[in-house]
Amino acid sequence: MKKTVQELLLVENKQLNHDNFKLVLQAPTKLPEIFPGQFVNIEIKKATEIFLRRPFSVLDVDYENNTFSLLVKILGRGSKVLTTYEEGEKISVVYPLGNSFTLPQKQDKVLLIGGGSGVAPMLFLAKICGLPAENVHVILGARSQQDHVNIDAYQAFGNYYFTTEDGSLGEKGFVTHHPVFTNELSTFDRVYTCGPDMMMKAVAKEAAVKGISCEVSLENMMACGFGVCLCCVEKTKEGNQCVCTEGPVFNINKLTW
Amino acid sequence: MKKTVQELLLVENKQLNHDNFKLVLQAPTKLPEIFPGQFVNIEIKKATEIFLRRPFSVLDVDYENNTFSLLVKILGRGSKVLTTYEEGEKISVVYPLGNSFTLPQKQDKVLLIGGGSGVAPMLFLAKICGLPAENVHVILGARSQQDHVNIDAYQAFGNYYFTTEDGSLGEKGFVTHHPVFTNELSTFDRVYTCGPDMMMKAVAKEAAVKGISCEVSLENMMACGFGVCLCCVEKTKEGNQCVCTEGPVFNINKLTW
Amino acid sequence: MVDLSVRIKDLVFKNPVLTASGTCGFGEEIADFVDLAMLGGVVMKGTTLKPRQGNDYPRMAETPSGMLNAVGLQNKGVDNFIQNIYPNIKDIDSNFIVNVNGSTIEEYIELTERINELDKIPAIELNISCPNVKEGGMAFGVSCPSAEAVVKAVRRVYDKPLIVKLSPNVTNIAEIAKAVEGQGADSVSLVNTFLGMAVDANSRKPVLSTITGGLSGPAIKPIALRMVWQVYQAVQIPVIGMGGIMNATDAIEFMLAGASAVQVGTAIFIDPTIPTQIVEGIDSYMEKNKMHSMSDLIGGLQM
Amino acid sequence: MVDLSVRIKDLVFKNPVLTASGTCGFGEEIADFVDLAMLGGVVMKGTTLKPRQGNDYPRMAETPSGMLNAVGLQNKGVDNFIQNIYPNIKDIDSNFIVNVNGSTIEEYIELTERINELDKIPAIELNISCPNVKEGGMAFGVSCPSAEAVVKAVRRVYDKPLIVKLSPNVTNIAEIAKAVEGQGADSVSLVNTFLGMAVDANSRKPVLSTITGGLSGPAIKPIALRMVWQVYQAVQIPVIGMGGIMNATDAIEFMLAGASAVQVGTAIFIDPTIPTQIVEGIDSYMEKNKMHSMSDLIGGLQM
Ligand SMILES: Cc1cc2nc3c(=O)[nH]c(=O)nc-3n(C[C@H](O)[C@H](O)[C@H](O)COP(=O)(O)OP(=O)(O)OC[C@H]3O[C@@H](n4cnc5c(N)ncnc54)[C@H](O)[C@@H]3O)c2cc1C
Ligand SMILES: Cc1cc2nc3c(=O)[nH]c(=O)nc-3n(C[C@H](O)[C@H](O)[C@H](O)COP(=O)(O)OP(=O)(O)OC[C@H]3O[C@@H](n4cnc5c(N)ncnc54)[C@H](O)[C@@H]3O)c2cc1C
Ligand SMILES: Cc1cc2nc3c(=O)[nH]c(=O)nc-3n(C[C@H](O)[C@H](O)[C@H](O)COP(=O)(O)O)c2cc1C
Ligand SMILES: Cc1cc2nc3c(=O)[nH]c(=O)nc-3n(C[C@H](O)[C@H](O)[C@H](O)COP(=O)(O)O)c2cc1C
Ligand code: FES
Ligand code: FES
Repeated sequence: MKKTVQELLLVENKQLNHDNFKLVLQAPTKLPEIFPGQFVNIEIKKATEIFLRRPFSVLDVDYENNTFSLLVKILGRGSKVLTTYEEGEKISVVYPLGNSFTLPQKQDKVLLIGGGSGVAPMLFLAKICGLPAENVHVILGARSQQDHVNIDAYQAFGNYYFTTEDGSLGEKGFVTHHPVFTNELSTFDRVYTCGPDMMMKAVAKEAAVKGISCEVSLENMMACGFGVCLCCVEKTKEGNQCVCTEGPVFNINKLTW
Repeated sequence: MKKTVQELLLVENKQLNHDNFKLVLQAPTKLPEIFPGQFVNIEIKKATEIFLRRPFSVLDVDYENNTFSLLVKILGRGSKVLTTYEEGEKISVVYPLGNSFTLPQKQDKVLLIGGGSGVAPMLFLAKICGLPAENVHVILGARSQQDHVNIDAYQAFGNYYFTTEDGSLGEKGFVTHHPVFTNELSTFDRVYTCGPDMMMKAVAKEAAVKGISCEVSLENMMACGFGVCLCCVEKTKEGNQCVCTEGPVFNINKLTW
Repeated sequence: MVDLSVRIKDLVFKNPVLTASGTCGFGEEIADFVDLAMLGGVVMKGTTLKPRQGNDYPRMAETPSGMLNAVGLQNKGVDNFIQNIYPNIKDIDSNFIVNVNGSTIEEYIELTERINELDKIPAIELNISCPNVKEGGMAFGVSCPSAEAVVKAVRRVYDKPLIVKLSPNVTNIAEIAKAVEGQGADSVSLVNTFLGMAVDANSRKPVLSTITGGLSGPAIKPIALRMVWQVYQAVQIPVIGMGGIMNATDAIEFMLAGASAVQVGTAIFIDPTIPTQIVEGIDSYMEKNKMHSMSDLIGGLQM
Repeated sequence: MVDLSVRIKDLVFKNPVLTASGTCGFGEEIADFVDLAMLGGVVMKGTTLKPRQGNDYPRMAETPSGMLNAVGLQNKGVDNFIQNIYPNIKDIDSNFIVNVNGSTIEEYIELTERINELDKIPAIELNISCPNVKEGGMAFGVSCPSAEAVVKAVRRVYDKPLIVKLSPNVTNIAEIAKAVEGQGADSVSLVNTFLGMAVDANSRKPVLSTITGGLSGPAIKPIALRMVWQVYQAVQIPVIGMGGIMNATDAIEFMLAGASAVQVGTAIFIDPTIPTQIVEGIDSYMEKNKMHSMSDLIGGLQM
């Protein structure tokens, strides 16, 4: 998968809830294959204060139309300005970047756990992991109902469970409080997770205890996104490794968590 | 005239020719009186590289609607991005700034000479100088026909003459080659000019020779626009003076040209 | 409302936000936009004994997130200040501080003595860091012995709070700060502008008439912040921080790094209401973080 | 097509555009984006004798028009370089330059000797200006005696072109340049990063694990340009300019100010095709301005 920097066309910008947007970008050439966990690095020109690109995971790919989509959550100034871009505008993107989740084996039963902006790679993975929907279980956590994004398009690819900190949707509490997690964890062959560090660490800890293979996707701060600046490192058992090239997906065995 | 910094509403953005736009801005409060020669200083947020505000002369004022207009010529990055703002957007403006042209006396016959982006204050002056149209003569210079802006709305306020360097509209040559200038200069009581330095200097020289009162509007590079940075100075017979507060309009007697 | 007051020696500033010299005229120029009495202080345009015309135009170049200036201390001299400006500002309820400049030590002394006579000027800022003059200025501020010599001489004739403004164009700013503290400075303010340059590739000429100029604005903030932090650790006297402060968050960063007060400079060109907005922003930050006095904030960086 | 070649001693660069150390890995990492043979040279990631893990995360902070880094020379050491990297790059038709780092003079010497054995490494860049390591690095580069000592020692064991990379965190960079020229440096490259700092007002903590880091990017361009101009006037050897170069115009500004070649650093993070775009941009500028060789451009500033 050769990395490129290209001007992509914004073909859709759709607000999903109060702070999440779905952006669809179209390439002028044939898209390379893109896998769940991979990300793209976006230049945000329409703002005075933004200097570096901003990384976002791929949410879905449509090879026929040469488009892929992103789920952008407004966090600071960059993500905010990005969501004000209009359909028809061009955006410079470096892609595809990073490694991807290890796809499950046939017959595996997998648990996907997403929180916050970590939802995107989980949905993508659910969709293309190649397992029958009954083997794919997805827990999505958020602060409250309004923070959840609509996952209708992904319903067919798994069983979805929700948690909210205020109990306004699904179970009250964190993802690790959901019965599927607390009671059924040992029934899964693999666990995948992406979201806030605290959440991923809690998930990883339980998975490690139960000896279940677990992959996490890290969101370390990045300058380049393609392995030259060495700014995005995570301490691993083999020393500092770049999250943008050795990751963003790491098996928890490798981490010093 | 108290200066303020305010968020104004862009109510119109109209392309006049290939590189000139008319922008109309609306204030949330009653507009102060604004005179020809005065300018406003505009913040351009939607661009990575712009740090300082950009000054533009007022083209016209509509006190009923609390709007004023600007003629923006694309010169560099700032002016370019400014012309991409859309109606309905807010723009931070510091205004009104600078002094203004000395209004003519009743019965005066005046010659107004504008070139490039210097057209704006000339049109504004023609409109509100209070003289009958037959006493107001305006020479507008540009490189070629396509660089001229449509002055229909101002036709009623004076007699318009055009020069182009390639002869595609009006007289061929510079404004100082126009017969009204070469033959009739001595018939005017006052000359006003705004445009490229070279042009203004040529006009000023002739006016001085003929002993006709002549005011020029300078466009020195500015940082603040309201007299605190001392960056915009012009050498005058009384020493360095700020163009943003002592100007932009200067009587040529005062200058060391 | 939190108590935002800070002190330098016995001089009280109602809040820690001052305007920086050369960016707010003598205060009057921004009075249309802000109530000057809302500010902790106003450091006025650099003043010299004799009037100065400053450098030739062009004096300014925009740079990425900043600007270069080469004003060169244009001002009408101290006599004009005393006759025409002082009367207008003396009764405004803020601290109007004179930024004192000289080409020689004698000039610094003489100017300081003149300012000393003015009751309502509670402090001076000794500028030994102007990069835009041929004589004096930064030349004094880039070595310990010369910085010490000026401060020593001025200290002898001035009893009110003496703030010394430092140049960032040095290898070790903490050393210079310690040197001037040793000569009795009551405070150091930093940073003045960084010596920089702009070139016009089209004309193949320097943009500024003086070739080099002083860089200010957000571009320099990370370096200025580092210097404030270093100086804060090196001296006992209060540090006044500046360099690229555009909003309350920037100001708070400087104060966490050790600044007792901040000055706002170039930001005023973008929006002259920024200094007062910063006062409000610090106030709400303090409330939000349940801080009661400025000592909770100053140097509050947690390692 | 204009002749864009420049020389340092007898080493020819096909064009004056190099990538800066620490911003392009070992070249391979950007090979997806650019044909490395299109570049005048590639200055590879800072290398040390022994592998180094570098500093803890976080190592990066975005700043206005720039960034701070505190990588701290993470690299796998010279053995790894020789075994695993050198074979991949040695036949690429460009100049691959090793950026040499040490904590002691002995380490600099030993590392240089190892690199000296590699036929296809035509030059080294001696880094005496890294602000992100506890020992060595910038400490060598901020005083004339220590800079002289390293250069003298390395010069003794190295006959190929020796480029010395200078720190901008000094009062007088021209003096340091002259000092290293006096010890036989064949070229100086400048600037390395400015020591800066970022604070998180919410957490009240420094953003970087190391508190301070090195500032790079367009923010520093005006200061870097001034330094290149000062050094160009002070030395006879070719100057390599860098600091915030984002496009051909920036590069041309540095060359007008006296740089014989330029390095592109942080810009690569924004768009790794910028270095080759700059080569093209310089070419068209030369054609447009009817310049025939680089000597028309280098130091071509008109006063
Ligand atoms: C590999 C990867 C994949 C990502 N995928 C997605 C995605 O699919 N959808 C999505 O919405 N976001 C995603 N993110 C996060 C996204 O990059 C950040 O939200 C974005 O960069 C914030 O930019 P900003 O300008 O809005 O925030 P800023 O104004 O720059 O920052 C706001 C606050 O957030 C912190 N912050 C900014 N970026 C990061 C980061 N990367 N890690 C931790 N803290 C940060 C800052 O320190 C600051 O406190 C991903 C990040 C990475 C590294
Ligand atoms: C009092 C005043 C009134 C003005 N009125 C108008 C007006 O009514 N309409 C209009 O279109 N323009 C007007 N201008 C000029 C306008 O401010 C500039 O065109 C604008 O600032 C250019 O910004 P930019 O970012 O597009 O150009 P930049 O990218 O900043 O610059 C492009 C090139 O133009 C040069 N340049 C930029 N600004 C100026 C300047 N002020 N003087 C000389 N050279 C400059 C730069 O050095 C550079 O070479 C006025 C300027 C002043 C000072
Ligand atoms: C146009 C201009 C003029 C200045 N004049 C002076 C001066 O007269 N005396 C002085 O001590 N500092 C002067 N400075 C420096 C500022 O006071 C301040 O130290 C510097 O700009 C950094 O702060 P900032 O980034 O907030 O502007 C001037 C700065 C600018 C931009
Ligand atoms: C992330 C990063 C790592 C760097 N590592 C090195 C290094 O190992 N050796 C070195 O000499 N300079 C290093 N530098 C400095 C650059 O080579 C260059 O001198 C500096 O960034 C200024 O140029 P720029 O503004 O174009 O980036 C590094 C810079 C950055 C941003
Ligand atoms: S972000 Fe630059 S190496 Fe990972
Ligand atoms: S632009 Fe600042 S004084 Fe005129």
